[in-house]
Amino acid sequence: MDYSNQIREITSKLFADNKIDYFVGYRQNSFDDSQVPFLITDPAEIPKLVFTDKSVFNLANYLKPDHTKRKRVGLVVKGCDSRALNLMLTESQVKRENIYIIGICCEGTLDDKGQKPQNCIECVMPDPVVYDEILGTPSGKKKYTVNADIKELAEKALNERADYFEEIFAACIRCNACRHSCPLCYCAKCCIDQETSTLYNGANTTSGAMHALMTWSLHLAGRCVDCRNCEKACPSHLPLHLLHKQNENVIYENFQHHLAGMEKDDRGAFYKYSLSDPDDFIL
Amino acid sequence: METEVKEAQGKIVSAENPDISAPADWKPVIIGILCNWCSYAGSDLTGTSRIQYPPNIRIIRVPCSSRVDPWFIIKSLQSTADGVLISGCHPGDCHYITGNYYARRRFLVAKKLLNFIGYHENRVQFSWVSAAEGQKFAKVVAKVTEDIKKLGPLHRYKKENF
Amino acid sequence: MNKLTYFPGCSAHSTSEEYDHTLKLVMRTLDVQMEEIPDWNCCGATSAHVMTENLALALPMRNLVLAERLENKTMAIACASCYSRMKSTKKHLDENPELARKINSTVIDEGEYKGTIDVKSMLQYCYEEIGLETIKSKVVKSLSGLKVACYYGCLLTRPKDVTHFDSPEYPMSMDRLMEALGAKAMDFDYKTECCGASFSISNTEVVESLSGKILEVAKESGAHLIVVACPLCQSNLDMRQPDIERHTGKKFDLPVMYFTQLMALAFGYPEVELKFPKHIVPVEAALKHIGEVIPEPEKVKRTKKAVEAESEVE
Amino acid sequence: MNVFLVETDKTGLQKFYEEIIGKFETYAPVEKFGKYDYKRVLKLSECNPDSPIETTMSVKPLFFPKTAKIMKFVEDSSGTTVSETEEDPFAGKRVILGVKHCDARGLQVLDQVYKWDYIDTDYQKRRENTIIISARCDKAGAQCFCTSLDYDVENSDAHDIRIVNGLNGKTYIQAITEKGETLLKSFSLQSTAPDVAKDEISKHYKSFEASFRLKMNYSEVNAKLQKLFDSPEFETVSSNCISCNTCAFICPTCHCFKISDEKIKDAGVRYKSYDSCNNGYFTLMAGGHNPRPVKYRRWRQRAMHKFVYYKERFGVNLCVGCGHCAISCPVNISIFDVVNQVAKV
Amino acid sequence: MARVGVFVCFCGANIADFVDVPAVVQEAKRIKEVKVAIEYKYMCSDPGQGMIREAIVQNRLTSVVVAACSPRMHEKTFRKALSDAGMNPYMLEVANIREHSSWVHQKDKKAATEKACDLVRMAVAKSIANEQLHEISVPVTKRALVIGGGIAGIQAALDIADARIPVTLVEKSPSIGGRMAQLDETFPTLDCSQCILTPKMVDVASHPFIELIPYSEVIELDGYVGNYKVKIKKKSSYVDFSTCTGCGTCIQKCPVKVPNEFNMNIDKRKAIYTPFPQAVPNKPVIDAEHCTMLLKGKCGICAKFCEKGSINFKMIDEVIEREIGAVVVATGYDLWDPKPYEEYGVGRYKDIITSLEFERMVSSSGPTNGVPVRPSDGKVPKNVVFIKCIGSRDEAKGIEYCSKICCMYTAKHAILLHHKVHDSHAYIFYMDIRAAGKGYEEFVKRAQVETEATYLRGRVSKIYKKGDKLIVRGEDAQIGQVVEVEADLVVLATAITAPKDNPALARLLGVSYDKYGYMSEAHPKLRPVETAKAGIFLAGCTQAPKDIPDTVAQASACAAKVCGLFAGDTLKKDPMISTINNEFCSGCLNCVKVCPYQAIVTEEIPLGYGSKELRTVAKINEGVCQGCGSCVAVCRSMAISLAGFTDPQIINEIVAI
Repeated sequence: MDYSNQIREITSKLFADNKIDYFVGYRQNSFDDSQVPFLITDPAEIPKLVFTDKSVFNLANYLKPDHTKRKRVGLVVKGCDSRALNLMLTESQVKRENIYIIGICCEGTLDDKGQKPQNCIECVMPDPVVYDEILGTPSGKKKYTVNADIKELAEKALNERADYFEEIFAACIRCNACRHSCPLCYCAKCCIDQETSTLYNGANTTSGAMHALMTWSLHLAGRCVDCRNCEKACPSHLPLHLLHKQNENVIYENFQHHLAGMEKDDRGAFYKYSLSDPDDFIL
Repeated sequence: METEVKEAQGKIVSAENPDISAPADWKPVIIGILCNWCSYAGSDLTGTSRIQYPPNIRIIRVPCSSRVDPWFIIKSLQSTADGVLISGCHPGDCHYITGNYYARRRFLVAKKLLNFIGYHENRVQFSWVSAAEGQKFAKVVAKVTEDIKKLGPLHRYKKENF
Repeated sequence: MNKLTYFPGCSAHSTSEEYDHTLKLVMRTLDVQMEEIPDWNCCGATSAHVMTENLALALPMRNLVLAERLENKTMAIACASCYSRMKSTKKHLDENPELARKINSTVIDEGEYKGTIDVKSMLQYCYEEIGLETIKSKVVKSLSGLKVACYYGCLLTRPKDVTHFDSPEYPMSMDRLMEALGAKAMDFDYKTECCGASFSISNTEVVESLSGKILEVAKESGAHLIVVACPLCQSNLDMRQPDIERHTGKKFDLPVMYFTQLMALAFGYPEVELKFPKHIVPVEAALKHIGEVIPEPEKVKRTKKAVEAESEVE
Repeated sequence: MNVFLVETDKTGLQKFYEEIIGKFETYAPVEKFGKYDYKRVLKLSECNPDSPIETTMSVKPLFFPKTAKIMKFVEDSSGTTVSETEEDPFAGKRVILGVKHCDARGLQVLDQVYKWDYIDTDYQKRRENTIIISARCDKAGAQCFCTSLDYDVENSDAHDIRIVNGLNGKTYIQAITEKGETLLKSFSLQSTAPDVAKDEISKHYKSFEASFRLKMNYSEVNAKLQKLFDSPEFETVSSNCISCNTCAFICPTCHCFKISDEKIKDAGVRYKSYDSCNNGYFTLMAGGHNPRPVKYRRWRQRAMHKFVYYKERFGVNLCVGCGHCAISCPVNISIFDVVNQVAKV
Repeated sequence: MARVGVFVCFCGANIADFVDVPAVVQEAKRIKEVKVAIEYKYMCSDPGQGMIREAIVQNRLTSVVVAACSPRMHEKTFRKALSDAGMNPYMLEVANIREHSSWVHQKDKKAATEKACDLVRMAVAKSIANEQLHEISVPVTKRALVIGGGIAGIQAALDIADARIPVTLVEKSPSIGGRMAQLDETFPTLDCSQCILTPKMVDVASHPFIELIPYSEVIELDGYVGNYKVKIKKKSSYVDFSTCTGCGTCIQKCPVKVPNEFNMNIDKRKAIYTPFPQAVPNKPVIDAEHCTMLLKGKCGICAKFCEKGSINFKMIDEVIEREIGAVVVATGYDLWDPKPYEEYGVGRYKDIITSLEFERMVSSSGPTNGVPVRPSDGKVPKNVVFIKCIGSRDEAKGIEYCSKICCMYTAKHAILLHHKVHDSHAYIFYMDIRAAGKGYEEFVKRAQVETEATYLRGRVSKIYKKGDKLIVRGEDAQIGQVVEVEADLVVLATAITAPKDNPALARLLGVSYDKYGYMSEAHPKLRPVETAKAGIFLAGCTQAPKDIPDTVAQASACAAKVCGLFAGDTLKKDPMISTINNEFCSGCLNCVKVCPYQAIVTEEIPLGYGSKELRTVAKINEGVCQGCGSCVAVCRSMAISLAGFTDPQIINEIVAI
């Protein structure tokens, strides 16, 4: 898929009739075929905009105030990105009238090795769920499949699983790249990585990392849209998706097949309840 | 898949790590977080009716099970606790109408996640105990204590024991 | 020329041959091309769905799959009970895609079930897709003077959330259809009561009492004949009528005709085409009323008090 | 200096490595979660000293670990009693294999700050007890630009021992420092005709330097940047930065840290852990004032510190051109591009 | 630097026998912040409290831990002791070493003591993080709003007003009286509804503390308990009540006839009308949908004949505002429409009517002057079949619940029928007879015995016409056979449903309602009168189906609640509620979603220090918050903290063990 030209046209139009102050898209990376998020305020930059199956990063992240300062922003979103955006709208982090959304009917992205990443293979919603303009032909909602990795891990013996995760948490360097790269971690002051918070534990120990990552993933439970920005950002290449997918799976199976960010005004599984929720695990 | 709880003779082996074990007379530490209106009142009733239960539990009072944030559990497991029991009002009886419904969802997800990263599912348990169920409270505590004793000491992700 | 996928059901080629036959005539006049499903099989009524659920689903499902292959918008079904099975099966499958996939893969080799086709009863098809106007326009011989009691039976409109057609308890579609042909549909309270259905063989007494009641009320309504859209109802009401009369001592002689027969008649087909000999209760006498003038019912006298009530309060 | 130089070949080199791993507490690049990091190794097969890829983390953690206990304390009615932490795990005699030029250089740069006003004894001890053996920098990586930062690879003394692939297929093991030489001597290795080897080595480095994609006019950049504190360019170059701290944490020379206590019951430990100037809270003060609330200011600090301030104070550049940050950056910001763009060079 | 005092109680032998109290005291003394640790026989006794007060002053304590019985027992006592010593009472923590240790571990003193020590350590740790809290007091406006002028509304209004508290009573129809005014006689005593109701109606009109606003609706309510502001829309009646004498000439002269809803449309009324003769206020209103003057601009006869000139066709709706402190909702009920019972021929047969239609007929002031007649031909029916549970207890066609009153009023109808038409006979098809209530069962007996009504247990499957009769076909479950009854008239005891605009009103008031549209009480057992929203109460069928006695009882209960609420000049509230640090708040407003009391509102604050730009953040309405902490747990940025149970307090407890 290559929508570079359409996007350039739309963007120049948007700038022309002064609809936006920022446009967030992708440009070619300087030294390889990967792509980089690209914020422009100046129409002259438009020719550099591209969109192909290498446009991986979830741009909704740039709607956080410190990037685009609550100005009028135009941006490109794939299916997963749009779900994150949907949540940001519901959680009133952005004003709908302030953003102009170019929705892409995603056919799956490619990683550096040129393969379809797991989250694209398991993608439930390749089409944008919220947009002003849609490119490509919608292919509709896909069947939910349980993530292969968590299935495999669930099979493992408890202590093996424990060892595996302890390695992960030990390898974490607590740079918080995961949380900064996540569009849904928009908190003005994050409870995990800032000193004044009661939850803060600065010590970079394994238990500290475990606490931080667990809290983080529980804050994203029922909200994570599996864009895997966090995983891409992680300098230690930790398989962070395991935590999110596990939660997603539990929620999907127990709470009326809930998937994050699908409908407007859906705040996620933890902000509603059903009388018929499972009760058998309670004594 | 849950690993079967091993019981080497005379020793209790940690469920999460076979290399860790404790003497048979080892006493687990359990943190109990109870809602004020049902479970805490229930536990008081257990006392007033002199029903005996194992002394390993340490009780923290919160207004409602919906006040319980999953990190309470994580923090507890990281400090001295070998297990956690959280108890609230029966569904529909919540003093604050809907609190325990929201809590129930969080608990399920948290429990599964903890189990997923390698805590035995019995380390964290939940119960609905009403203010009238002094008897039940004692039963629950006894059961939870028994379960956790079987699991042996919890060593993972402990803050370095200073 | 509209195309229509047609599922006759087992009786259409035997006991209710006249239904099937007149249906074809009517559709010819209405310019509808009926494509009978090749190699269709039993719908499973009534034994299958009391035995095993999956069989009860698999049988109609195969028909649905075959029907879909004909790629018409709608499949219309002559027999009410076949209709019921198909429709409820479709509902069930559409609601449980998992199950559908399972059955599809295990027992049905004719292809994949898509759930695309629209399942309707023949009556529903005439009423909804062809429309009364068109039917009226084709009438060459009005049935005016003929008083009919329209009998729907239990399955044409029920259960409501399966059929989504007409009112479950007091449907009017057939009545209106009859009016369109010129006949007068009488106010008939038992139009959806059970006729005893397949107890016809196993437990005749039940059928006699139930169908007896229907006949009684139909007679009470002043109808000359009963119109049906279901082979089993027809056979119960028609075939059992003499026994019922014998046992109850009441005389009904109410012919029981398929709505398609009357349509064919109104569309001007000769009586020989209507296969009257297949009826136990002779129909000729009833049909003689065609052309009579029905007198206006005289206004009910109302007592002073009621009139007062209507008038103003001072 | 009297050069101890050994000519050998692949198998010889392998033997050499094995011997070291056998004799010393050895660290080398080990693959985990699809990337290389320096870990303790017991067998040569576990690791890959000649890993072609740059390691994600530099060797920094082996001298300045991501977190370290500073002290223990107990608080009770008798007041607060402070006690020493147990033995520093990195203080022992160690050998590190497969250290790239940039990483080794990084340590030299770090030394400056650690032996500055306050002498960090832990760090010093770790440095003294460690012998650093170079990897074979044959070809520059896509993001490498160490040679541009007034660093003379050929005559570098950043390593104790250096491994070089001659273009002639031979492999040379060269002692650079005393430490290195004594180590080599302790092995059954014969020093060979230096001259031949020497120009083989310089040939090698010529070709190595030729292989660089990125070249920077360092002196000019440095000169210009000094006057560009208020340059609006900082805003543009940092526009797509997500302030994720990765660059600082993996940088071989970043050395900011934070102090935090952890307490259970009445006993606790004080930790020293990495911190990063890209972090929005980094300069957040108790009163709520934050001199670097927006990311371009944080980026300016980063760039200026790397290319101007440190140089001013210590005479060496803080950035060693390893390119780790550019590789790990989720949005591929390269400090090379940043400074060039700002300095318009 | 925290200075904590620990006070360990023996509780006579209760604690001392099973917990080594001195050991606990020693353990407490080891804790850094503990400046004083004392044991005593009875801490709750005066000397015990005295020791606490003394220690506080002498050791300049910043917080106090009492290790004794459950906080649910003596927390208040000890808080008082603290404030007597000039310390903030909320700096107290109670370690529950009796219910949680000495009484439940009586076989193992060592373990019990260890546990007690831990509990004390936890309490100390928590108390260090305690904050000084102050009781919240909210001003109250002492005026009540009653919505609905049926018997519930009337009763509530009168009771409140009798306590000399001003009441505003809002009724949407032109007259108060509601459903009860439509009834003829009431079970189980058969006293005439009008006779017992109308005096109350008159009282309402004349009561100095009641402001009656008929023909109007509540359109907006904001504020919170004690401080509500309500907007009321007065529908224009086109008649100036201030001058109108209610002579009724206009009604006589009006040429337009309209179906009379008060009489279930059995007869007609005029376009200018009073709903019924005893209406309060007894002033006519013009029904704008039918008045030809208002529709076409012709006619205006009423105006011509009105000597006072009270008719004003130019009148428009007006909106008035009131400040009130509490609301009583008494919107009553609607009747379920039996249309789905097509097999009965509902809608096709005129002679199938609903009970309320029958009620109007047998009412001596009703359209047929108290004689039941067949709508079809006006004949007086002989055989009347009553069918109960029409819509009630019927998942398929109607509603799951039991309407509660049908059994009784059907029995009443059987009796009334017997009174009015002596040679008549009543057949009653029923599922169960639910006659729980004072004199109810006897009343049903009376119907069965005196009036010889035939009670048939079973459902009716079919009604069909035979000549001018209706044949009712049903099952008599007791003999297990199908029975058929020839009826002249069939009366359907249709279910009670919530008024169709109840949900709208509930949303407007901000109270929750169930799937049927009934408003939900705060607690099914213990708070059946309150709603979850403080200061809003429910009376009568607006909460669930009820008969008149229950309704009146609940109405009076509402009145009691209102009076209680208004007892003081301000409402005192426990300060243990949530507060939001809006600097941390990211404005996702999930807390608003989960708050069961709508206690969280939003506010605009500057984006950053001194910036012009604004951002929206959550804000706790401390008048409403009940302190459950649901919001705290869902706040990801941890901007909310619940006084008394803050995160630091709980962390301290956890790590103290």
